Amino acid sequence: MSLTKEQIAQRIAKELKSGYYVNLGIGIPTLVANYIPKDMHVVLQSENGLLGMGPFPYEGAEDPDLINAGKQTITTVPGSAFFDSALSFGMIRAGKVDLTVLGAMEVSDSGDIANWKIPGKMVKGMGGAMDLVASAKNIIVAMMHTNPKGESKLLPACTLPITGVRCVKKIVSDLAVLDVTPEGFKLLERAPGVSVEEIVAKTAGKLVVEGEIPEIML
Amino acid sequence: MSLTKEQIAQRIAKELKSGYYVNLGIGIPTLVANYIPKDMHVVLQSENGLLGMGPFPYEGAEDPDLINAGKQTITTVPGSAFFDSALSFGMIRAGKVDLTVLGAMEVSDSGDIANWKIPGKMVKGMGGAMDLVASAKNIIVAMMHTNPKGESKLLPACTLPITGVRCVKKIVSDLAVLDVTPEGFKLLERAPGVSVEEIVAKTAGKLVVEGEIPEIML
Amino acid sequence: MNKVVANAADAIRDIQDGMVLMLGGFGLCGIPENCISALVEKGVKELTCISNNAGVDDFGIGLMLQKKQVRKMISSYVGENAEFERQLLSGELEVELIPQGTLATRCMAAGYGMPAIFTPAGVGTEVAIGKEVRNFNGKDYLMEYAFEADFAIVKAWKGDTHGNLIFKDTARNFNPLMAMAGKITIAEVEELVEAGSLDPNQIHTPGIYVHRIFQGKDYQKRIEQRTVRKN
Amino acid sequence: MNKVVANAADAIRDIQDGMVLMLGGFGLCGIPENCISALVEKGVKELTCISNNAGVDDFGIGLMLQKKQVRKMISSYVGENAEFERQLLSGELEVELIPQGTLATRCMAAGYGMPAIFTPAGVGTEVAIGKEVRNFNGKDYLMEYAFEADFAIVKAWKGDTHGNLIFKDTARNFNPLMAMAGKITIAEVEELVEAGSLDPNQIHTPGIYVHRIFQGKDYQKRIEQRTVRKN
Repeated sequence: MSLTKEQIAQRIAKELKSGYYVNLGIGIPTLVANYIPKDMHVVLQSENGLLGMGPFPYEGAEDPDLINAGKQTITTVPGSAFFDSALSFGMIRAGKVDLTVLGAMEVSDSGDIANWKIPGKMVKGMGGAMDLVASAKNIIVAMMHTNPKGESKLLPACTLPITGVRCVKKIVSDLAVLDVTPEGFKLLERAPGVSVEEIVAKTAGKLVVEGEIPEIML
Repeated sequence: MSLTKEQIAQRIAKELKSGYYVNLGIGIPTLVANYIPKDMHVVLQSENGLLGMGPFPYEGAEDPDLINAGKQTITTVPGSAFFDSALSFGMIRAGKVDLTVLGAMEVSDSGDIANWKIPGKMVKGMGGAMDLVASAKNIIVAMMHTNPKGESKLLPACTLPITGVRCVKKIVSDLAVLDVTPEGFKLLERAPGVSVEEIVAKTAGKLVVEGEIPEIML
Repeated sequence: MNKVVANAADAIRDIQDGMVLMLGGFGLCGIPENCISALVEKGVKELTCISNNAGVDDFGIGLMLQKKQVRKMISSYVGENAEFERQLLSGELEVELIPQGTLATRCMAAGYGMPAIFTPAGVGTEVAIGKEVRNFNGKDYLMEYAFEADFAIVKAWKGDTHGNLIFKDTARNFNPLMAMAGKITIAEVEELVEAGSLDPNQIHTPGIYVHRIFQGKDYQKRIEQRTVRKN
Repeated sequence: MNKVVANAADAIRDIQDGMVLMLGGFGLCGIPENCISALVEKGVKELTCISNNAGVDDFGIGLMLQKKQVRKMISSYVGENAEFERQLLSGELEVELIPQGTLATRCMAAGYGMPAIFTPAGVGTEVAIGKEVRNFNGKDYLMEYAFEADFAIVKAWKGDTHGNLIFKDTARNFNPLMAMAGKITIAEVEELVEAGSLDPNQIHTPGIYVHRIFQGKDYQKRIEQRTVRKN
């Protein structure tokens, strides 16, 4: 059984450590916030200028001056701080954010990522994605292993215009958990009931499989 | 009669315009603040992080957290703002400060200034002087025309290590008011009773004297 | 030192066709609503607008796009805007996309008098084309130039008659950065107070960067993505 | 996320001989008095200290100089300090003088992840020797590198348990800049409060930059130049 989007988020949450400052991208990454253990202290950064992002507001308590990078109304938690966009990307660039979780359209086996542009389609812009991938010290990508046609999104080289080079450290897909290593993707865990053979078949980039591959524990 | 230090400051104050942001260096420049007309609104910048510097505090009201760049206890005026040293020099570098008044040991006829170091003597450091002279859009130098030995401090080229190149726009000395022009020092005004001949004799750098030279009005 | 002007129309009186404007805000959060309305009213054209986003169809910079006042947008993300898309595809509108952190830092660089900055954002991507790449400590960086604008137009929460500004929450975003980068900077504020009313320790933008200020009115403050949890 | 340590001794526990330290403050204003005392107590030696000034004979960094703990000072102005002068002339102490704005901006650059910045300060002077000069728009600039330190030690007015800091008046100076530039940043504060007690709009240094924080005690806050006007 491949993981649901929620389960991908849940698995990524296991990478968190208490004391981490974390930036969660739009989409699956946002869901990671729902799986932070109650006794763990993680501070969420929103690149539009907030450290200490809280959950969505209760109905009627929405504040138009308080949104996240996805333009959603949010709240703050105690100990939060607001700042301008330059300082926000400054702390990202300086490596102060411990973990960045992003979605991707393609990842190459050398860690390149493509997630901002599809030639021929209306280009909306890269937003903060290029800054994040170029600067973050630890990037986990949350993605589907294949596209709707069943083609691998883990490639020898990205076919789409890239967002950043050699930056992805780990991938959590619906099928597997993989590290990006100098030897290529390294299979660490497989989704419950998904065979190593299936993952091998659906991974176009270089894939290293060593020893017994355990199932993902949620 | 050559001008006193107070009179040099008084003459420089005539260069101020309402709405000016001004940085006053240590020494004679500091005295300029005493001659700002009451009906003129000038904001004083102190490069340690303050816009809106006021006079010295009344006795007993000194606050160790509130000093100027000369480390003197000061006060603020309404509308003041505090900021860090990077933003302070940022606004200087960006040309937002309208006028900078500095002391000098030597000025060359191309506008170079030396005011931070005497070889053989203990070097204290340049503080913010190099930033100020390199960035200010309008620099007036307040200085004695000659050194205690009677030698000119307005030179063809600085003999002391320079603080900045081609930056001084105007000089108010105890003897004269001069502009720095592409042709060299241009004599604009002379101290009351001081002859043009005396100024010529005491100016080692190139000096342009055209027409009648009026006396300084205070 | 009193920088107060009567209203948005007065503040933007000398903005002319073909000028480069910076407009603060992130999405619809913290945008200078009053000045945008006044620009639409004035009908000034052929503008280059530097703004993180391009508004929505019927609000923010979208209103200026409807009137075809914008020749070029410089943004990091232009979002969902049908008229924008139409003009872009028809060639009426030019768009330059810039990484968000680069955009922010280029504005800041102008305010700090730094002609260029280095950032790794975009290295190895099409953003790097034609740009100088430089390696520091084993990592590649792009050299990006400071951004200046004829006018920077920002929205603050509170401001005083000397132009000191305080922003609220994430409505701060690009506003203080663009405020530093305008040859002329216009600030519209929700609450304008006398100089001396604001705590000098809490000023986000010192007044030296602000040339004109006025108290805005009728703020709509639209929410783009209203997300809530159940009570 | 609780970054509170017991006291200065605990905060500096792992500072070792030969390390590079940044110390906030301008003159004696806003200096980390408690940590300086603890460093003197600990007796750690061969330090490189990046600080705008070097204290006075019997206060601030002067106390560390008395104990010959400093190998190198990197400052913009070293002021009036007899022991400093003696060590400098005898060759016990090395001094690197840097323009004040350059010093501030190099610290800031580290906090912003920018490896180098451009400034006109020092162009054509001995400060420029060996440095890259680059012309932008007809003006020459020096390229100056970002400054990092093993430990940055700053003093704030208020701070919370998450490390968020607020500075007071001109005691802000270099403190927030150095706070951003430490591999490990220690903040001593006059008043330490629970996370949530400070207004998130008024934070000068977001806690992400601060690793250890404690409430200092017995602040002397000496005044270097007491200047007053008559009542």
